[in-house]
Amino acid sequence: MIIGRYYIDQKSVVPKIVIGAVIALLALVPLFTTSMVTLSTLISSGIWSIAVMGFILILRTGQFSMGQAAFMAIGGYVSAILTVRLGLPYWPSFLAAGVISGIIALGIGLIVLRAGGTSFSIITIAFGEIVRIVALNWDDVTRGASGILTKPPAPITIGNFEINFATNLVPFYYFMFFLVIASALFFWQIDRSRVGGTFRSVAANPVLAEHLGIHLMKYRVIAFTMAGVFTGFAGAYYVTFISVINPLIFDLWKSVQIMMMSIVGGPTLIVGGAIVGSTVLYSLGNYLTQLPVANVQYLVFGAVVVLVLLFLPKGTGLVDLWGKFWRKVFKEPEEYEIPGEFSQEDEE
Amino acid sequence: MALLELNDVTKLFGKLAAVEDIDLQVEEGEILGIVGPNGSGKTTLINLISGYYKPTRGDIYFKGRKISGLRPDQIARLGIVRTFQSNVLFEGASVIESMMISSRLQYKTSDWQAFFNTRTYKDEQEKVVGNLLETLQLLDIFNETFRPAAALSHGYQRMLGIAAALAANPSVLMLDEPTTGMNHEEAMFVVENIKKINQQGITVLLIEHNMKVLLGVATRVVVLSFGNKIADGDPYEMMSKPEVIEAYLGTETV
Amino acid sequence: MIKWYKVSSLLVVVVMVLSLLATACAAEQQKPAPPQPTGPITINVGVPMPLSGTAAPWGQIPTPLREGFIQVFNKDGFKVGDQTYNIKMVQVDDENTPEGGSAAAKELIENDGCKFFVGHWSWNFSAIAAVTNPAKVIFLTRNGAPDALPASWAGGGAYDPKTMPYVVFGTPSQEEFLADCFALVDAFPNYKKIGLVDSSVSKGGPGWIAVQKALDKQGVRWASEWFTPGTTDFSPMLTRLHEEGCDIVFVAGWVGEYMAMLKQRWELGYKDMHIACSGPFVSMDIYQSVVGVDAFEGAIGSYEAPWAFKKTKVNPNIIAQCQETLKIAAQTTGGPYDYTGEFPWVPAHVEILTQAMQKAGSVSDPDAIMNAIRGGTFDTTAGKWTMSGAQTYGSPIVFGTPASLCSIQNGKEVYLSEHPMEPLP
Amino acid sequence: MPPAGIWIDGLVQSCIYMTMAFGMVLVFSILGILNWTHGQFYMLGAFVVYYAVTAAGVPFPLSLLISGVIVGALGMVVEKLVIERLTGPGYGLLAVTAATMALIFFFEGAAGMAFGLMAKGMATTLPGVLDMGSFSISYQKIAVIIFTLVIMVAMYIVLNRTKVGKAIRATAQQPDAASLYGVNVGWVSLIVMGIGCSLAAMAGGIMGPVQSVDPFMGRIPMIMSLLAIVIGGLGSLTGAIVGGIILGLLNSVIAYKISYFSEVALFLLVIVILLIRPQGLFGAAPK
Repeated sequence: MIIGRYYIDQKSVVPKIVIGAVIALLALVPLFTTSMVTLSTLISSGIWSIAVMGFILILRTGQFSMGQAAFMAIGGYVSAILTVRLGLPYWPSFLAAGVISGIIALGIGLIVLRAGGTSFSIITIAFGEIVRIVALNWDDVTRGASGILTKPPAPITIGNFEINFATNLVPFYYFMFFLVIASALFFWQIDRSRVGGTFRSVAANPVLAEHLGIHLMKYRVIAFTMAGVFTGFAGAYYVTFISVINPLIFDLWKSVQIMMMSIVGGPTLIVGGAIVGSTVLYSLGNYLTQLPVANVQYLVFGAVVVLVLLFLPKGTGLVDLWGKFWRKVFKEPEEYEIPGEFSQEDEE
Repeated sequence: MALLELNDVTKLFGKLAAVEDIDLQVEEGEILGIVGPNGSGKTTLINLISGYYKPTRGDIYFKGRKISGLRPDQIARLGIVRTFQSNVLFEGASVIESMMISSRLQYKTSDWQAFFNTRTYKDEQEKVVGNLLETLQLLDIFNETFRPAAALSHGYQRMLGIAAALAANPSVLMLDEPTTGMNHEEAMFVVENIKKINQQGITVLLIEHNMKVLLGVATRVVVLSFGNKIADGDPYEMMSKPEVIEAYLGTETV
Repeated sequence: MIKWYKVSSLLVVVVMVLSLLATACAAEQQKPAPPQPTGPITINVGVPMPLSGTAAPWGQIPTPLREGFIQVFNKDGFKVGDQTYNIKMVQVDDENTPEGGSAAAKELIENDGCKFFVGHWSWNFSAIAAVTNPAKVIFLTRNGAPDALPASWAGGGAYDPKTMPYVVFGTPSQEEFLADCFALVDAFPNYKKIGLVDSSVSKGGPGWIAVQKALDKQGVRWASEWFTPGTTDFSPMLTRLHEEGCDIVFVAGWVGEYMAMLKQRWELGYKDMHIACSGPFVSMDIYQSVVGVDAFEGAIGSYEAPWAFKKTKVNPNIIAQCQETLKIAAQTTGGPYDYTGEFPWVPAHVEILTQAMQKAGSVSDPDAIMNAIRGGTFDTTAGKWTMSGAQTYGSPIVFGTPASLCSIQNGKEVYLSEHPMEPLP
Repeated sequence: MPPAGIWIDGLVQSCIYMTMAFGMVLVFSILGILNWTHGQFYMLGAFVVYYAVTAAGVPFPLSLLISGVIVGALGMVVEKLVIERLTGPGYGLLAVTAATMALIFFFEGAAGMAFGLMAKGMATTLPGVLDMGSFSISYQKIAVIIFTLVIMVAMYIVLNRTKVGKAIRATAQQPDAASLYGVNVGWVSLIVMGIGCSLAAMAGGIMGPVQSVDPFMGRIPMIMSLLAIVIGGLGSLTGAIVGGIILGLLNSVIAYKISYFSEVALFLLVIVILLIRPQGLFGAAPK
């Protein structure tokens, strides 16, 4: 069930065959290239896209959180502390990172989601700053500014074949791939299910929704918590990938960056928008940083976001250009379309 | 015992009483009209029952259970659903999508089942969608099912508001001036639909400032003036009561 | 049923993507072949530096001097066996962040073929070390960032000599800070108390704990204060230090913060308070225009001009090179260029690296070069440096550069004092 | 009791936060949005003053006015080109919030490319320190305080005595009614954005000699004035002034008392205020 002005019938715009082809191609990337730079860019983009999906899910309930990077930090710290300082194996710590991040999101959400709108955004900014300051000063646990050098997952040996995260980026790539697909399935499913519809109704008309029996706080908190869990996973994996966590990594500007990625990709499609947005902005930023013109990446970053906001129809991002292209080329009807299940009802 | 009972309910905004010491019993199955000139506290009354406002004094009971102080969604869950005068649309949704949102209370399956799209959920969804389409048929807006709600005419939008409220499985339906801004024909269309709804066994609380609309439909009428209940009884008797005429004098044509 | 146009469009997309990938692969393979060994062979040396964002001045101001030095150095180049080699410096922006460092390191190693990183300054030591060590890239850095100290120290850094055998601490910032403190004491024997100031980021870090222990051991009277990075208002902190009786405030190498402190000390009227900085004065012009000429008088900073050292002997050839470098830098910037603080960085690192290559007799075997660096003595822009070998930090390397201070008299840097640097425990 | 130096320091900060917060709230009350780029207008204002004073030799007070006019005009351009097109029916808060945040990066990048990343100073403007015996105060800080008083009085006069001011206040209270009485709301938004941005620019300019001028100098005043607004109450002009004063003094006094932990204390204070009294100290209570 999907409600919202920007509804695009995913089945007609992004046919399964195209999705399958894109997934297959991305799965084959390490066969074409083992370039560290390319793989790193893709890995980072993928990890950020998970955080962006979480942001868009919160956006579905009409709130925007500017403290998402703090949940990445929490996830990162949990996994780093468990693996490095307590010596637990990687994968349980990774799961714990998501769970603890989710629990913290639940607690924070119950307290701060009472204040909606601008107040909520400002409180999340303050929350993010406090997480950073705590990480900086709680030396005994977080090791302060020194940070923690994270450990990659232990090598997995299957017969003669060894998957070694420490020496090769390809396993990192494939686990990122798995993580993004798992998160994408989750977010896609929650977004199109009844729950996603309820989120949108909470955003579209909270007063009416509440009078029709929808507990606003409950759904806002669900969205915030789910986003917290996956953002925690993303954070845990990100710090494993860049091999260190310290309080300087996840600051306010990273939260802003998550928001910008969602805008550029387009929050209409929770998965497509997040992946397109994070890939475009991250690769662009990475590329521009290497140009000899200092600071040009800030300028372009800001300009891209503003241009997308100004020149694409409201609420859409780059991912919607694909839909436009698809319809234009194949002259499929542009008007408001109905999800398949209801069209069938109509025919009966 | 009455289905819905208001005992000495008062709502103050600052020092101004929007509703003062109202006693009201709503019996099961009736169409109760609540009339009064603008500013007489009709909408405040609905807001109090639906939980949008908390009463300053007094209690509201539904089926013997105290509901004042509950949140709107809890009250809706108990079966008291209202419509709004102007706030009727989910932005961007089509008619059927609005109905799907509003049908949240018809489901027994949990959000988890919905998330995993289980068989039970699918069966239930099929049933619910059937019900929704029936509701749309009942209210004669079936032909608009797949249009964006914002593209509907004013009258149809109001009907959609009522249909959405019906989708929430109410036992008491509160309608807030469903005919404002309509011509006579459209108003009659709404009135006919209200009768149909009532025939389904749903108690209706109908707020109106136009007495004429109520005459054909209400089984009982309560008249409010400046936050006070000034009369209660048969609609046709009300027309002749001097205090009612006085309340309306110079403000509305009766 | 799949419509024909969907299939065809899919084919188009597939072909497009495949061709893109193919060109990308082809581009990778078409890397320029190594030049023939007729003339001097160029060795690429990577310098990851902050060139954008708030820390950019650290990377930008010294750039003319670095480039000038490489130009001077390449006149003769250096010989390993009969072959002459030249150095090419590749600067890449690391944004002073771990992600930026990681990306910059990958970029340098893969696209520029750098086997050596020098002059690294940023706060992303561990992120870069995690890339360089598996790739056996020799990485000359400083130990000033909080993560660049051994994990075994109290307060714990992220440096692990076992997993990071190719890291060389070419510029020991922590030791320099400590030696600067002693040099201050030498210069002002009648001081009351030194107020040590650093960002709260370093608070509780291994460097601070070690420095404070060493100060206590020498009986230096000190107090400490912390500020949040980005702070512009230091009046509360200066008042606190003043009330604690500090007459010397010593700031750990933060330029903007140091300038703010100089100015605000003046405004608060604490005329008897000296403000010193463990970093060099980046540019006289900037200091005078931000701080004001009056408030700048008497400011103390470190002084790295090799010809001014009184206790340290620097090879006269190298001094000549440095003076020439300064001239070239002044030409490229088109004005007076007075920043000498870069000399113990990229120039010194390049000296160490090339001399180690000569000793090892190889420019490509990282293990041989590392062996030569360990325990070796090198002639650098800041005197003869002996690498500490295995004694310090668990295994590799640390060495002493002179801690030399100057103070500002009539708007000019005047030599103040000097104290030999010793490794921390 | 903290010494006089701390109070003076706090007062100077209060002045800046107050001026910044006042502009932000003014914009908020008419446009209904927080202008997250406000700190970058502060930065641009400082650069205009810097170049006017050092390169063109314009007298300092005049250069403040020039920066107010130039950056105010830039603010109007931003309002017209970006903000106006992203507000209105159908747009949530997200679009305009994201746009103004993106402009932070845009302006910082542009300033870095145009003016360089090195800190610039103009300490030679109004040099000198006034020695008062037990404490001292620099002429630059005195200038900040006087400037703020002048600005606040000027704003009071503009808002209460002029036609424009009356239109602004009418629009702030009831935009619909104001448009009925012939006030052009679009025009008022433009004017208000201009005023807000020129206030920020002049605040940046007057702080130029006190601090250094660099492309990233706007971030902290922006966050601080945001906190001041939250303390004072979103949408309340009195709240912005009082919030600015409280925050500036508190910042200095807390920093004097507990050193660098003052940052945590401020953020906690803001969270507590938002949870206990979401409308801030002076904001109107929600319905």
